[in-house]
Amino acid sequence: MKSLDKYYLEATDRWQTLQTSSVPVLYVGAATCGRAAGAGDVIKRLQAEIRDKHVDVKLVEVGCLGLCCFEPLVVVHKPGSPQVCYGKVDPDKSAGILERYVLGTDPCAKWALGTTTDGRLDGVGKLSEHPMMTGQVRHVLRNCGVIDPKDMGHYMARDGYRGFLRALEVGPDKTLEEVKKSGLRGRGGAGFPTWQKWQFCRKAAGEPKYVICNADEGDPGAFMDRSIMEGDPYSVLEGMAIGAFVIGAENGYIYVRGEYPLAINNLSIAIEQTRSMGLLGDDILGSGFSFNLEIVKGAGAFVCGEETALIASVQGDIGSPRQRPPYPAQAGLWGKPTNINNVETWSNVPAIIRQGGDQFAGSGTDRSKGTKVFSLVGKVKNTGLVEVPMGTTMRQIVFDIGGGPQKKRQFKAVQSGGPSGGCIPASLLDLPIDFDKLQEAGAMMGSGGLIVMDERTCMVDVAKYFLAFLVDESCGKCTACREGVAQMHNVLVRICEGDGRDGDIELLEQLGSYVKETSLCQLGGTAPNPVLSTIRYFRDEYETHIREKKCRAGVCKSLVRFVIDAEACKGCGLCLRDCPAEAVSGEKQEPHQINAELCVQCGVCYEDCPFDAVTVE
Amino acid sequence: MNSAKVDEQTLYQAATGWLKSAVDILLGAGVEVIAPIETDPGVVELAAVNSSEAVALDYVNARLPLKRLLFPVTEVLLEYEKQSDGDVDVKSEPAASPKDVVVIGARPCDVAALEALDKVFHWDYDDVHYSGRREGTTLITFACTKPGPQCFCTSVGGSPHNSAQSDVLVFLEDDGRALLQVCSDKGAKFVDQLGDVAKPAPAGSKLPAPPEVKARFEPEKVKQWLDESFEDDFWADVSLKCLGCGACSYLCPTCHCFDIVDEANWHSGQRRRNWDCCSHPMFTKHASGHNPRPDQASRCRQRVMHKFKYFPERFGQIACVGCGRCTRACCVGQNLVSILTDIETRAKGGANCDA
Amino acid sequence: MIKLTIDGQQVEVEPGRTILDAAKLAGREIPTLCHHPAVPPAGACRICVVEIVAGGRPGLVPSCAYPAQDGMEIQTCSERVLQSRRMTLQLLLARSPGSEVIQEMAAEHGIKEIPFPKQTGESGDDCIMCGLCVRLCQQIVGASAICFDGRGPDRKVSTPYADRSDVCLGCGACAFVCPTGAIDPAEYCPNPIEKIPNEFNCGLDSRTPIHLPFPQAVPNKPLIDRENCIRFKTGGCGACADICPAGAINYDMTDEFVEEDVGAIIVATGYEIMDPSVYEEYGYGRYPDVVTSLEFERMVSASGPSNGELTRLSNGKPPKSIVFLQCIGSRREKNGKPYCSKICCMYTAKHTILYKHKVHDGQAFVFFMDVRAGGKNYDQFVRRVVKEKQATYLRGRVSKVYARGDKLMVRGADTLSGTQIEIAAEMVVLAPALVPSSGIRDLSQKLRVGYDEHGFLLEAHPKLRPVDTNTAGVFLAGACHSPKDIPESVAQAGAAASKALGLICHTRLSREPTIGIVDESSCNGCFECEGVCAYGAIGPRELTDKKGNLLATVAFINEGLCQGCGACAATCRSKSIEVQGYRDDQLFAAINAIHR
Amino acid sequence: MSTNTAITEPLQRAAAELLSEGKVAVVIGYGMDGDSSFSPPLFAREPQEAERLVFDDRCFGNLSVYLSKDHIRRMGKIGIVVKGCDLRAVNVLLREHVVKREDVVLIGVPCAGQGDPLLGKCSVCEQRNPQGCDIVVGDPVEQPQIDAAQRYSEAADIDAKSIEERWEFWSGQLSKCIRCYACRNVCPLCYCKRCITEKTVPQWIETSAHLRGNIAWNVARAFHLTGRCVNCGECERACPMDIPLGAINQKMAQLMDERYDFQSGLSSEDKAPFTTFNVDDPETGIL
Amino acid sequence: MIQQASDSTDNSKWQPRIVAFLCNWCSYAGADLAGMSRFAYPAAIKIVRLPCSGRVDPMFIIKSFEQGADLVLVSGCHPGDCHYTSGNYHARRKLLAFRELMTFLGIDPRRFKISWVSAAEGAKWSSLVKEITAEVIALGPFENYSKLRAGGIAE
Repeated sequence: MKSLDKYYLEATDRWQTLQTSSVPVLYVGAATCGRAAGAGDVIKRLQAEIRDKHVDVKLVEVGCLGLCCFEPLVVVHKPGSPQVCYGKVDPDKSAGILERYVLGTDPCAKWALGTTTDGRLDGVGKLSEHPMMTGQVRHVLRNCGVIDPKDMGHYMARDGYRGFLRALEVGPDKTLEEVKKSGLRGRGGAGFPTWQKWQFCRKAAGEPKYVICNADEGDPGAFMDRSIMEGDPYSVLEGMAIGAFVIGAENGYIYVRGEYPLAINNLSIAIEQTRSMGLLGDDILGSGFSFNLEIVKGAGAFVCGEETALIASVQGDIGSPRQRPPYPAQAGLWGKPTNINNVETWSNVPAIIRQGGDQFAGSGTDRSKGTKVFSLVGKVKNTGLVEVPMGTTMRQIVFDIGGGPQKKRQFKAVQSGGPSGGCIPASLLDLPIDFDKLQEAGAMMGSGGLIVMDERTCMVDVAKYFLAFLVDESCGKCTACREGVAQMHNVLVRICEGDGRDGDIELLEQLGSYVKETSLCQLGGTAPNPVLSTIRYFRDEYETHIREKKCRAGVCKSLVRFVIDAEACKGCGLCLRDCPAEAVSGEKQEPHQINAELCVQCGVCYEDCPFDAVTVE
Repeated sequence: MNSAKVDEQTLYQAATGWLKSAVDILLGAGVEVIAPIETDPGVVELAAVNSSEAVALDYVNARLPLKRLLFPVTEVLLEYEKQSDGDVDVKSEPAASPKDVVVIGARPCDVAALEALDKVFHWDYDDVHYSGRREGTTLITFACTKPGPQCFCTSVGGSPHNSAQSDVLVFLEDDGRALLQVCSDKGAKFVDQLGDVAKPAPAGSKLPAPPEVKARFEPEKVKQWLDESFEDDFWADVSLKCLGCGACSYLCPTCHCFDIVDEANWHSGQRRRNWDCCSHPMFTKHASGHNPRPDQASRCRQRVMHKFKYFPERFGQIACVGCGRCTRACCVGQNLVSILTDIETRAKGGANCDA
Repeated sequence: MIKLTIDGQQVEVEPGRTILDAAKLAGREIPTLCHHPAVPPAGACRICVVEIVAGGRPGLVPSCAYPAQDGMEIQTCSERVLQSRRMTLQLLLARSPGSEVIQEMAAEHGIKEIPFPKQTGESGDDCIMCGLCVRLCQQIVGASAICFDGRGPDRKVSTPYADRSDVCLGCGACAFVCPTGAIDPAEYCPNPIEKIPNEFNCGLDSRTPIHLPFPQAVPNKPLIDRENCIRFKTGGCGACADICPAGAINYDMTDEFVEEDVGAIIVATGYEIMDPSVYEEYGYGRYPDVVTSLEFERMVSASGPSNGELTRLSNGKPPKSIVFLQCIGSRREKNGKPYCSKICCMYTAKHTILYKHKVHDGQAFVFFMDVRAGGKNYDQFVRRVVKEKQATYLRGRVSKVYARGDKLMVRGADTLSGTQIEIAAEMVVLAPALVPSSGIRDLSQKLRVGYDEHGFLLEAHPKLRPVDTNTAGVFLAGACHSPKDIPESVAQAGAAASKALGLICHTRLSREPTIGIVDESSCNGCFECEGVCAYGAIGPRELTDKKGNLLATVAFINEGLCQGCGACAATCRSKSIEVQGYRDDQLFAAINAIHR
Repeated sequence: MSTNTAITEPLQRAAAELLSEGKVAVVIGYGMDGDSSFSPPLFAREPQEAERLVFDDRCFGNLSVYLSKDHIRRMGKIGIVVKGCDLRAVNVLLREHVVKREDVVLIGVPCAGQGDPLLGKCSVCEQRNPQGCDIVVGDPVEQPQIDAAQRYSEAADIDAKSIEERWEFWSGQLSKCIRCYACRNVCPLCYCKRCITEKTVPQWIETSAHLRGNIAWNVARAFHLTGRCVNCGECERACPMDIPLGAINQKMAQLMDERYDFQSGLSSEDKAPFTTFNVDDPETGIL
Repeated sequence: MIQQASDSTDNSKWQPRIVAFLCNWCSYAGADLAGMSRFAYPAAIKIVRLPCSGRVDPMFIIKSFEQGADLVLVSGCHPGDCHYTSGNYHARRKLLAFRELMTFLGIDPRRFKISWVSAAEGAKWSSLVKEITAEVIALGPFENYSKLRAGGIAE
């Protein structure tokens, strides 16, 4: 314990030193999203510059701040000045920032997103006042993009593992009580009260018990878990340690998709460091409590996000779900009581224990407490990770934080909860985000994926897209899911190809409710949601597809005829240049025409036209 | 019997070739001549000879002792035959009156052993079969020149030059001549028969010194211990390896136990006397099944006791002449001298040493 | 116990039982496909869904995999259930339109048309992906020779790496459990599937490892054939024990040696038939339609492999002409048995009648040497057969049977008319010679009973003691002694039984006094005598002193078994055995007597 | 004479251990005796007595003869030093229930042959390394390959004789017999409580040492050993009259080997030729 | 006895003596059948009836020679026919080995015959006895053995 205290002191000291460093520090967002946007090149360039210029500048790789649409991000600490966050930094820009701001005086305000610390800087506002940041409450993401995820000291300096230590101090009962008080519900989608889940497992007969972190983030467009694991892996470990302590488990597994190598890497380092500090392993700090963690790499099957399939996969079996009951809390891994929570749930736990459940319960709605991280993607201006208190409306997220649809196009719907979720139409935009409210609206919170759709999104096509994904990802074990989802997909294909018939909507509804209630697991149980919710809110689009054989969004190629509005066309020639079928003709500055016989309905012109002169007939 | 003693032993000098002459003369006189002959390589046996050529001179002792000539291994005591009228005709006389026999070349120990046999067969009953043959036998003994390693005659009152029971004791000389010491009338008669071949030895002729046979124990001491050691554990120890094979007794010149059996069929039969041996379990086994000497220990004890205690007590002499045949014949290495020296040590109160 | 209501009916089940089990108790039938009582449930096909109305999370659950819970209220055929079930069937029908099982089930549920295109080709085969075979092979058989390949609608049941794998035992259990009969093990089993021939039916059909030895077996109970049972082959399975409601299956039972002290033994080991394939001219083993009389007997039996339907093994059609050949191996000095097998004439006459019963317009021929019908009413029976033209009797032997087209040409001589005959037959039935059971020589040595050159056991005297053997207490019944028909066997068995009873009903045994006696005082206990005793009459006897200390173990002759041959006495080196009446001194006296 | 220290020392150790641990009551082995031309039997009953055990090239005796002797058996469990050849006799004793395997501890000694020059039986020995002993002391010795044809050589001279010559020879040899029964008493396999020659009702064998009785005795002896005799040669060694008994035994052993493929004492499990038969046994010479 | 010995060596008066050990069930019955069937055979043969040829201890043969037999015959059932299953098989081994022993010791093996005669072979019995009687007459008295009756080593 003594050495731990000493370490806390050291870590805090180190952190403070870094924060008030006398030499400039450049923090580069180097999570997967940053790297995809070119952070690697930026880092290389900065390293080269620093070396060539023989300047004393520190470079720190951090996680993701969540401002994904602005990646790569660089935060600059310049002694005596507030820290500045720059967005969309390419290597040249980074060299410029180094040259002009770090070494010079020009804050390069046009690249800056805002300052992250107190103090003023000419032409640069506060980052917290950036539209994308206002309204966000960062609890779960508080360390992401701030600390070095490979340095446990950073985490410790920011009260890391205090929650775990407190748990050890107060004992499992009180710890569980705190979780109960917090009202934390599972962030994986179903929103089951976490304390209740823990208690089931805690009370279940059978030894040993296991805790598992479900990090098999499979929804298309969702990346909250990845960011947490990459940017703040310790919080996951601490949450699991607390959970294991409450439940009485001595072993834990983190089931991560193999597609997340950086997350796996950072988690491994974090586990190693935590173990070396004596916070993992046998008889932790002499408490008698032992806890060991192991990472299991998944092979990227969507169905393995389902608890029983996940357990099967950990056991080395085929990742197929099985009939419940028995529930994992009764007979899970190796037939023993097992508690599975998702990454975000686990990483919510340390703060709850550290600060008390009441504080957590202080935000959110009646029955949904705390904050929720969403990955905001689709046809919206600002994409990225967004953490808001429960109860925030969809409108706030899409329009205030997300900045609304691109190109001023008409908002149509938000698909929430990924493939197994549902869509929320404009009419429900003011619905406060809450597990139960979303359920009622026929959507689900899911793990937090939000895909924004605008007028140019065909809802039938969206349903078809998600169904295709689910057909691929169905394990095929039960008839309902395997055959039912496939048949639904067939019907949707038929509709999109103009072969829709009367009764198809009813058939979809019938199949949908059949699949929902007859499927073995929740993959099938939720698979029809995209179809059923789009039918619910956009039935007319289906009817148009079937009866009029038209896709007004211009997506379903067989049902689309593109024409150029001669009045709007300025004759810029963009469409002419890009048309792969050479179906566009016309002179410069003159209105162009589309030869319907040659047109393959690829939609390039439709997308290209800066004047929206290409329209769907 | 050879009880008549000459007053003065007389020495004769026999010339080279005396043996041939003696054999020829005796055979010519119709006498059966028994002499040592080599029957197998290294094996000498006393047997009838037709000439002197076969006679072996260089040997330690005969394989079988002299006793077998007077007390054969098997002999008919009587014969019987059922007659046609149902009566049984019994012939109890010896089959034929024995021929005169001259034994040339037996060893002094074998000859001396006859004293014990004489006593047994002429003790409470005169055994005509034995005594008839004994009367008709003249013993021309060859003094020992090369005693064997197992010989211990000197320990039991004998010597390589012992003349006891001999009619003539012959000292062979290297050049083929011999000194003949006449010990009895029969001996004198024999020398007479030789005629010129044997002339009285010049006065002052000296007998050669006997070869050395080391005395190994004192029989008196042995007896002294035996007198009080019937129940001693010694017997069990000493008999451990004894297999009771009987070779020692059968080869012993003084052992004289016999068994009488009838060999018959439905109409005729013979009663025979056969050698027997106290080492055999059956020797003392009663018809009841009881065996007073039930184990090898009691049988070994009997053999030693008989020779060194009972026989001396009864006949005033030890029933052992120290020929060493028993030790030579034993296939498990039982050594009579070792047993006796061990007993002597015990008699002297010494520790038990290797038996 | 758990109490629940199924379709309004209260049932009680043990904890751990499924809703399906409970429904069965309640007499409610729930259709199943992927369910097999021996295999852990998977709930894959969803055909067995029922509705939890109350007492649990409401909704549809698979009854085969869902544990019954206290207070549950279940509907097995609510509209919701039926809707789901109908949809499931429609979907399955789309996948496997050709499957009769699914078609029937769909029809039962009133499904005529389906709103989905029916699949054809590979993915439209009869496999409904229920995975029962996969689970069975992995969890029960323990071979893991079947697996799923791919997922979703592309899922396929396959073998590992889609290869013929040696891990496949070829047990065929997968095909056995497959609800739609979609599996042909021959397609993936590396070795040909060896069906277990049904011994009782002469191997004309096959049986499972668990089987009744034969109809009306006593006791009439199934047995497990260890050689073929997967439990014993791999340690897997155990399904029968799981499903046997009486818990009567015990794998630990092994063959055991039962030792009984008995006073008499009756040998009734019966006969076997000679393998007629040694006579190549008859084509047995070469032509499927040349069968033995015993095979024919099974083929026409109502409990036989074809349920009494007489068909040719070559093409499944009834034989329109049939030839019975007598004396196959019997009464044959060279390359056969010189004796008459005695029963063939009569059963062949019977067979001709049976044949006519089965094939009314068929023609039967019998080649015979002599008709030996010496028995009560036997001759009349044969005459009736001939008279009623059940069969044409031809006196003579057959020289050759050969195939021409799908007919068997039987060439033989009719010695009565002196002509060569050739008959185009569709089936030929051979009457092979009867031979003793194959283990008879070992048995006879154990029992110390003699046997003749053919292996038939020897009676003590052919006329005066035809039931006894030379070993006291061992009697013969039936064909182990010589070929016999049923009445004769029954008569001999009765005689043997009464002989045995006559022996054991007395408290004392009377016998010849010429037996061996051991002189225990001189017996060494080397037991060489035991080795030469043909009767097992010699055993050890422990001699003890009054305190019970063991003094010696000596030979003891059981005077009830000893026959007085004296081999022991001759073998005994210490001359400790005398045979009463042939004592050594008696024999010596006899030798002595030559002098007279 | 040369003591084989490579065997003697471990032998002494093993014997001392067996005795001190009480595993046996006595160890029967060979001892040294300066007066003797061979190493006679030695009975070690105390651990210190084990020091007197030796193994050399004069260990002629077959100690297994003691296994049937009451006075030895009464001591308790017996440890016995056996050469490979002696073991054959032990096997026969086991087979004939004379001793129980659990009542003896077999201390095997590898033996390259006894006597200088080698005894005849040693030069064709096929059991130099004893098999199936409880303890084997010393290292195995080389086992030369022995041709079946070499196995039986002692009878060859006599086999070469005509019937009449044989009669001449044997009547001479057997006439010597003095019926001391040393041959019987030293034979490990002549363990009868009552020898056939001791049976008097009826009298099987005349006990008188005339040729008739001697033939009967020697025929009986030879025949009773047929299929049992292990050719240890003790009878011949013990015979005070030097009758070549070994030749007779070997002749019969050869017959058993050739006719029934049987060598006595190779195992304690096999059946003696006269206690079993084959239906197809040779029949030549039967009318 | 001495008288007798001289008798038997006097060839003019000599009559062969054959001792035959016959098993009760085959050979004895065969001999019986020969009698009943009036097959004549020489009277030199003296039959000792035994239960089985397996009862024959080879010492019986020695005993017979000691008692003056010129030839000994053991006859049993044919192989496989033994009333006692296997007695003749055991006898076959023992007696053939015994004959080898005799041969080795110089005891003329022609003086010992073994035969299998079944209960049905009266004729065989008759011819067998004729045959062996003729052979023993040709061989003459068994002098090697008859001489022994005068005694052994010391006589």
